[in-house]
Amino acid sequence: MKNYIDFAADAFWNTLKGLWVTLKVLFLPAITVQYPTEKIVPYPRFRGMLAYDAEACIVCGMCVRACPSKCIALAKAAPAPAPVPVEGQPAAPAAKPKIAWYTLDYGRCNFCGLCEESCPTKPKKALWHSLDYEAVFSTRAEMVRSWKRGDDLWGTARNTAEGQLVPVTDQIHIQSVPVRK
Amino acid sequence: MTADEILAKLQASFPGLVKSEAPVKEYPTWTVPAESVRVVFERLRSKFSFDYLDVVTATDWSGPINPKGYPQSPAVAAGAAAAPSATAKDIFEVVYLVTALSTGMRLCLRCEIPRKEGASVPSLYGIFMAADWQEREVYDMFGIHFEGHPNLKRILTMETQQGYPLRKDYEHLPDKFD
Amino acid sequence: MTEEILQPDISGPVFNHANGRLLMPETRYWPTDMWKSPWSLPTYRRGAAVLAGLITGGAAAAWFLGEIGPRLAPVYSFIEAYALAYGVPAVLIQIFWTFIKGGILLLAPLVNALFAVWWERKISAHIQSRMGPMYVGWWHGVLQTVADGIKLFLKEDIVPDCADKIVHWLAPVVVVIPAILVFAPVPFGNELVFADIDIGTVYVFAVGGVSVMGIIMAGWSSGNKFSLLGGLRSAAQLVSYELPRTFAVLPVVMLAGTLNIAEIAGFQAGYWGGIIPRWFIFYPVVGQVAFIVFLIASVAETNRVPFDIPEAESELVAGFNTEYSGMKFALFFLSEFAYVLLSCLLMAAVFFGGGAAPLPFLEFLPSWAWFLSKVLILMFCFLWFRWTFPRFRVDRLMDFNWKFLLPVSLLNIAAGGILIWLLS
Amino acid sequence: MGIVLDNLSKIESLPGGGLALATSDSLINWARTSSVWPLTFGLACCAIEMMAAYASRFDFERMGVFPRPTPRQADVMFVAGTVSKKMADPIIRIYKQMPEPKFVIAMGGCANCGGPFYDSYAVVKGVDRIIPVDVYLPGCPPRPEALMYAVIKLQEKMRKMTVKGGLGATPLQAAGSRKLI
Amino acid sequence: MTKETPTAIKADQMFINFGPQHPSTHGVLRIALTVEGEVVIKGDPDVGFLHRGMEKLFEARTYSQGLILTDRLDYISATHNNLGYCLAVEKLAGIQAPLRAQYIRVLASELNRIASHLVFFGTFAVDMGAFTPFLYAFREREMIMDLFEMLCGGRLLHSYVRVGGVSADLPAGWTEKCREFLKFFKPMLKDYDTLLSGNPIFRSRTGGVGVISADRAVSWGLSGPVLRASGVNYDVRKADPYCVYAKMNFTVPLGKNGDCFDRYYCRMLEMGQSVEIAFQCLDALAGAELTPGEVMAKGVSKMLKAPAGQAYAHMEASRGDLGFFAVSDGGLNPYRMHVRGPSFINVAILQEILVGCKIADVVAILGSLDIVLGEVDR
Repeated sequence: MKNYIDFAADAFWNTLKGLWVTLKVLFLPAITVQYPTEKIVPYPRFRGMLAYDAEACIVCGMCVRACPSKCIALAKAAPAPAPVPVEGQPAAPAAKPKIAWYTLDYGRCNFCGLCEESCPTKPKKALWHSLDYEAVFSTRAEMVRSWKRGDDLWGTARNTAEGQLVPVTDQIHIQSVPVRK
Repeated sequence: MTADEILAKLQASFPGLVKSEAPVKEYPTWTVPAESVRVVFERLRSKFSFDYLDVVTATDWSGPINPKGYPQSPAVAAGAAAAPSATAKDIFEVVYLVTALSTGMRLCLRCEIPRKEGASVPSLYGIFMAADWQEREVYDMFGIHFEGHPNLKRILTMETQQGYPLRKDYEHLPDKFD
Repeated sequence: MTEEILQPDISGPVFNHANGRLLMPETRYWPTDMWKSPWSLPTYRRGAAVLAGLITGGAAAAWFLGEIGPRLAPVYSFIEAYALAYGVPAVLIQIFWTFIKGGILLLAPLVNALFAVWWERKISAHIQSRMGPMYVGWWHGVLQTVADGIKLFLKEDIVPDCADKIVHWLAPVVVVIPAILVFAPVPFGNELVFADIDIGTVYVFAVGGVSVMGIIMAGWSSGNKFSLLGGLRSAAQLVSYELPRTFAVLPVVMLAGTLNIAEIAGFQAGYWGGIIPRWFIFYPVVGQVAFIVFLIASVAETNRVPFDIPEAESELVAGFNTEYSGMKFALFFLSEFAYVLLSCLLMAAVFFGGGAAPLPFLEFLPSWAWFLSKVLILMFCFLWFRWTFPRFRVDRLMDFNWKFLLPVSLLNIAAGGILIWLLS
Repeated sequence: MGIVLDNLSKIESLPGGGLALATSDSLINWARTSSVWPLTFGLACCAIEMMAAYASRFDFERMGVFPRPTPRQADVMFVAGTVSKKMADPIIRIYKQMPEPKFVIAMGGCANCGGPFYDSYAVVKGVDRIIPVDVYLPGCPPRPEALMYAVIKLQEKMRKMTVKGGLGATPLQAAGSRKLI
Repeated sequence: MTKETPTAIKADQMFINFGPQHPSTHGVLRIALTVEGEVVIKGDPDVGFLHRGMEKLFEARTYSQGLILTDRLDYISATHNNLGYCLAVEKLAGIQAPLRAQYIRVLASELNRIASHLVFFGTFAVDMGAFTPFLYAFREREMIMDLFEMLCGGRLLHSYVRVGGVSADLPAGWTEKCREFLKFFKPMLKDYDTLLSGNPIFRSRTGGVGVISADRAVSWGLSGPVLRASGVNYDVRKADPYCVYAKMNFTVPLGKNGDCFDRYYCRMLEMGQSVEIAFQCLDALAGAELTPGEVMAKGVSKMLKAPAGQAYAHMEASRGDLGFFAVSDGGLNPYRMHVRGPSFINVAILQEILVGCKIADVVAILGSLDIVLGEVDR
């Protein structure tokens, strides 16, 4: 009988303590980020939607090889005819290879960062994960975004140094969230 | 007691039990003939307190993977699957890893069986319950039969699965979802 | 298959252009930042101010309106006199008056559900350091429940093939009708009661018990094993918790000497020593024990955590209403909250003196305001329990009832008898 | 569909019916967009981010998103994770059990098109091969905010629904999905 | 008792399909339950609803691409899977990660252990019918998610540990944030105890339910907190130390009864130990002997070619003994990669312990095993 009463008293007391924990939180402020009106800017290393810079790209195909889910495809443009060497002057440096088209399948992307790591261009990467995470599509075909010559789909993105977050204004799609590097 | 001493003791009753030529790194690795798998493990458990079965798995040594085993061509790195592997043999290799929890000693036992339909090894079900699902998985993936397993049926793949996926020559047949 | 069916339907950009306030990486609303000094947060201060304003405003409005109950009798006699003057038979007036009262009675659980669901969602959210509904309606999602209701009303109503169609259709009706009828003898304030019947207490328990039938019917007819289990569990649970619940009220009935709920509430008017209200909960030992037993049994009767085993979400998916969609599901929801309101009303009337003010100088507020605030506080307790406790296991639930609550409530009746003997 | 919606479009022939219909359309759409009840149904990694979206930091309930455990009471299904072939039939079944109007959000790369498992023998390459999808959400896994953004986009889609022309969100739903699949 | 005919017994039995879509199966597990009233007389777990052919895919990926798949194994503790995979591949290729990277690995994996156990705590509470602890757990977990996002860019799937080290050094300001979190989290554990562990309803639901004796646990090959709750002191961090766990000072919490409560409480205590280990790592990382920035072994290329051979590496993941058995034939891809998923082996015991319990206990037992279907089905 004493055990029974002890148990009941103990249970009652522990129940009250539990109630106290929840009551305490009731009067503490909520930690909610109200998403559509407040948007978290991810940390600089965040792997968001892939962004591509056609100007910086040297069409090496490293990203295609690195991608574990084969979501990248590209083609090299026909090289411009080499300038006729002029006598007495050093030969013009070989022209940088140009991209003909570049296709990213966002639906299949892993957001793993291997392509970005493998991109050899310096000082700014041609392919990198932006900080943008808001992207929604209504068809599967729409998710395959491709860049074509003469088509300013992504424009030229500006890279800033890591850690420094600067809102980008001249980019077409990624407007509200800044870009790194 | 070191692994070599245990091996010497066991070899007295099981002459087929030998040290492997290509050991698993940092593990004493022995090769055991298929017919004595169950008795060796019984002995290991009762006499040498190897009471914890870590892994039962298998390897198909028949050579490079068949790209047809994938519904879409995978991102196989260039040249990886070109030449037949130098180690190609026509065998399945069933691998067991056991641990003695009291001493912390670890062992790897291997059993090579000819690679054919209905290839089989004795089941460890009953000695180690851990073998239950792991053997079912090996059966599911490789089609290796475990004699004496009471419930040997597919576990991970669908009942309608054709072939054994982890065999190197597995060919994927398109189904209604592909 | 999908190619010809799906069309691009979302207009506008793929990436989000709508700008919100950007939270830079320094601002992450970590609890470490938010909880250090809550009063320094403008939102917190604003919230507290709004809350204080609401309470004061409500009190002022209540004071302005004054007592409603006593004013109703003159209205009735006015109508009666007016109608009699034109030769309308008295019976017709009686029927007309009853219909008006019935209409209001019908509204009570509806309005209650609209409010209580919203309130539950807000309270639960803040207990869990969230916000709860924020965007529907003008202020903090007040219209959330209305939207839910309209949506549920317009949803497809599915009757499973293997269901017993008639019983499946009938079950929500059987659940909801007693849930409305049961409010008839319950007072909402002084002289504010739909039907002032003398066996009110018995009526409430009797009619409330009918809803169990509906739940069993729902569980049985759905043709779903989870529903069936839920129905069976609720049958066992509700029938057994009916007992301690009734027994807990008995000491009060013995003391007050009446079964009429309004009279029981009226019996508790006044103060001991001019300061302690003569509410039943303040009667030594008997009152507190009776209240706790009644509270626990009420939580169990209303199928709420920790006693929500009939609809145990993690075990039985949704229990007896697994197969109900649309409006029928909404009816189950409605009746659940109606019973919560009923339990709170009963507790307020029986244990907290009904419309009596807690302190003599607070008597300037009308009785219905006190009644309402007591009901709100008690309802908060229900929600508070719900969002704190885990769920009982079905056999422990029975153990708890038969081995703890029932003996305690029986002992309490005896103690009540002793108390009456001491008082007399 | 319920008896109300089936017959509501007939009031247009009445005097002032057009106005009434437009009003009821906006009311119905308001109710639908304000109370999107998803099914508590997770498959893989994305389900954890889905749970995070319900949790305190992001709090899906702000938008009226209130998870229901049974498909009978759900409006939208988040297909959060890899759809394996063994799971495909249950998913179709769950979809059939949901009452009209119903919506599907494919969350994450796997549900979009197989994601990292695009060459696996056991994975359905995109949930749209088995059920109609309204919104595709790339990411592996998408952030909880991205899921909220998908719901916002779905609400945009819902707002275009009318009582008169096709009650469902997709032509498939107007035809009665239960017959088609 | 009169002798009942078999048909009469059958008539009282009911077959319940528990899952694959069920709120408390933690994914897509299916349990075929045969019940008599509320009592389970046979429970047969059916897995494979999330089978993705992962082991087949490893054979078609390079070593660095394969790492991405490991994230998706046990998605709640992605870093552990990365680490296990990397340990196996490093053993196979004979690579030694720099010391700083090893400390960071330990730190990251302990943080991930906390995150994973928090998910367990939350979902277990939901299984028991208490919703609030779930949200409290996720509230704290979000802070860890922030830390990981800062560290490697991924919230849930990190891909942080790479073959030969980690992908990047700690960013500026990370250690302070990490300390802030750990200091906040430690007293929070007490709140959890008050809220759930001390609750009489919770104790009555978990105590004495689903008891696994020590020898059964060993025989079934269970691992992790499930094994230790039965009183078997087997923790890979102590028994076969990897990375720098040998230098860490911590205790391994052990249970006595092997019931659901012990399994639950082992994890709660482990979180406290993880906090301690994380503090030790932070102290060591602040020390001078570890060169900042040196987090990757020299000469590890993206196109790693491991020499022919076999290696098995295991580590203590949050669900138990996670092992990777790697076979290389000298090519760019693993010839064979087998994953010893602790959840896969732990869930097998369900068929034994479900017998005789109530339907409500099924949920408790399943929750206390804390399985992740990604790892079960692979």
